[in-house]
Amino acid sequence: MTFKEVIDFRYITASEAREVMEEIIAKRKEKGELSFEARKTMNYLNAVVKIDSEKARKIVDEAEKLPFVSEEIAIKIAEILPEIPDEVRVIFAKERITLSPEQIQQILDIVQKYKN
Amino acid sequence: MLMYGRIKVRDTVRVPPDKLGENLDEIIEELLWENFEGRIDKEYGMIVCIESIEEIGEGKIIEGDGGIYFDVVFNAITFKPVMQEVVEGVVSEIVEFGAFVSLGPLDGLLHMSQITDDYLNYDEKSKRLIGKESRRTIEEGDIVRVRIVALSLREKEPEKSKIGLTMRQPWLGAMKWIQEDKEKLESGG
Amino acid sequence: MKKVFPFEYTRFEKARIIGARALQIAMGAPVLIETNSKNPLDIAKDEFERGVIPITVRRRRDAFVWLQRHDLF
Amino acid sequence: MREKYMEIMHDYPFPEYLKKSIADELERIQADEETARKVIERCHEAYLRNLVEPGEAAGIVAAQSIGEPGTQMTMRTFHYAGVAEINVTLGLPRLIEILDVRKNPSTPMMTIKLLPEYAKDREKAREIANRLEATYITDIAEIVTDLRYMRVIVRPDEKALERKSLDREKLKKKIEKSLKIEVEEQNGEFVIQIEEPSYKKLMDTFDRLRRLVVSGIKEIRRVIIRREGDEYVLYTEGSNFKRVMKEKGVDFTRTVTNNIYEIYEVLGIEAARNAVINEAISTLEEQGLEVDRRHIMLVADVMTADGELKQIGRHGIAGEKQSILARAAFEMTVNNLLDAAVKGEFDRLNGITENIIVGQPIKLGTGDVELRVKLFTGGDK
Repeated sequence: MTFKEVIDFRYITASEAREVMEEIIAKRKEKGELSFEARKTMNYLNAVVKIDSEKARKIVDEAEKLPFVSEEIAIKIAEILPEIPDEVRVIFAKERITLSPEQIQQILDIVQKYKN
Repeated sequence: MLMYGRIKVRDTVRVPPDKLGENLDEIIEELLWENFEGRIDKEYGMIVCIESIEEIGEGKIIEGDGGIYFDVVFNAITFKPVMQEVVEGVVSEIVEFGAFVSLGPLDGLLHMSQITDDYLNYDEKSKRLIGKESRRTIEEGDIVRVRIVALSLREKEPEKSKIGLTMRQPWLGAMKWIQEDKEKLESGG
Repeated sequence: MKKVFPFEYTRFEKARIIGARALQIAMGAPVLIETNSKNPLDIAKDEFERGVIPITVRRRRDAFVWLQRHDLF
Repeated sequence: MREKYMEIMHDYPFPEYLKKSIADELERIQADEETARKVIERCHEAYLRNLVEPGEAAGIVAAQSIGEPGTQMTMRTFHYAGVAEINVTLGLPRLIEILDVRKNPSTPMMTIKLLPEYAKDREKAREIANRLEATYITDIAEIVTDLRYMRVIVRPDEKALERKSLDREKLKKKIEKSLKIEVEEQNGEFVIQIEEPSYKKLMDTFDRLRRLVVSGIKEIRRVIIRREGDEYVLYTEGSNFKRVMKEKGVDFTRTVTNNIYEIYEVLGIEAARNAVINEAISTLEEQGLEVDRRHIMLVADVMTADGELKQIGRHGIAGEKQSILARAAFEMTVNNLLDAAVKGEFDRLNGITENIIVGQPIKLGTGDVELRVKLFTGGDK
């Protein structure tokens, strides 16, 4: 274990990560240089993130309410932003359960609601 | 299951005596950056960067060492790839045997055989991979949707960590290909 | 004199404080008093007499500490 | 005026004997309340300055303060300051006996004071002495085995009988009771007839007779009467605290023994603790060695801390240590380590010896100090 004690740990969406990273980098600009990993991650996030963090958080909260969606899957949905049923299936490929068309549609509707 | 996380941790930091003159908070922050950023933990993944310091405890001094040990509670952003996870990455480098894809702090390798069913050849000059029949191309900077198929996070030497990727699955691949397929689907449908 | 025993620093506490401070000075910590002595120990002693050393002691409890019986010997 | 002094000193942290001596002193100089307060306050300051600081290696200091004089002790064991005739083990062997809590020390001895009505009169003291002193058959009579008639003949000596104030009847009853055989009296001699003609039985009886205690307490081998001040005091070679205390005429409040284990059995742990202290102190002082009481008190406390009188060595205190390393370092290294290995013992490294062995700082003196840094911001001088 690299830490003495972990007090709290939560998964976050890439959008939220980007926002937090931006704050950190802003604060750190005068204080000192940024680590290589941090810079690389910032470039990546800027390239990959499609929506801002509130929308992402809304998608996650709403998706999470669905019984068959765990917090982690909800976050994945908020990042991949599936538009067609197959994309949803790709996300759930690893999970044990297979979704019914209606369930998939529910997810697509949530994404549609906040996407644009 | 996911890539990014936020962690709140308590650990100790040793402030060397020669740094005692400067402002304590600043020194401790710098030490945190040095000690923790880039490190990998088996359970929580890699620490990308320190977000903020919540608490600095009393400084302790132990026998035989002039340094002062502070208990510090701080927040940090973490990155943790997970097997079979679907993620979107940025092609950072095209090479003869495939492509390197940035997933954030670390890069994954997309081997030639894992890109498309089509036969690919490597265009040295323009640093591109071109599909023989499909004429589809991949170049540096493209965004791709991949699945993690191999993972070895090494706590001791973070740089030696390896991530294996694949795109040869339905609806994985470069975003631009996926877009084309979706349009075909709509028009065809 | 403080009413609770022990009052000022015990000689062990003094030794540790001055010792730790001297080690710090030897390892490059900034000196807190005007002096032209070059010997870390003397500087530390001087700092202690002037009461500027930022190191104090944390006692388990001010009163006498009753150890567990098997810690006795 | 004394109550006033005691009242002032009520909430001062002085031990009782200190309060008494201060009060005496104040009384002697007839101090009024105001000066008394000042004196007491000054005593308080002196008292606090002399308290042992936390972290002091009191145990080690005590051990050395007792050990070192031990090397200076000569082995003179022949005479006891009080009574010339009784020789008592002194010096190092005695000190070791005390700390090893030997159930039967080499020279047990008692100092018996008598009740007022007996203490003044030599004759009464004599009488008690006889009642205490163990007298064997051989002391007062001659025993002969007669092989021809398979008999044992006991010829009491009149003068001895009278000296021990014993009468023939009591002697006869005593022999019968202990041998459970009929005894006839023939012209002043006792005859014990053995029925079956076995020499072994004859010799057996002879031996038992010889060991038979006719009067007095078995352990009390010899009693010496001495006049001290205005009263007679009995000194005994050998000790049986329980029975002697019950004897008529003995003032049990002032009777002592040097057998500490007996004191523990009869008077309990606190008495035993004081016995250890007094015996150790006197042993040292006899050799002209002066050791501060507190060192001995610490050792006595450790020996009696949990209600039992435990010896210092490996069957007692040293053996009870939590730490296996410390026990192994003390004695029987290999056995200790083997046992620990078999049992899979853990060593929490709480004590001193083990931390020295593993080379870690020890929780004593400067090792017991926890330093903290007061946060100072920026490099302001």
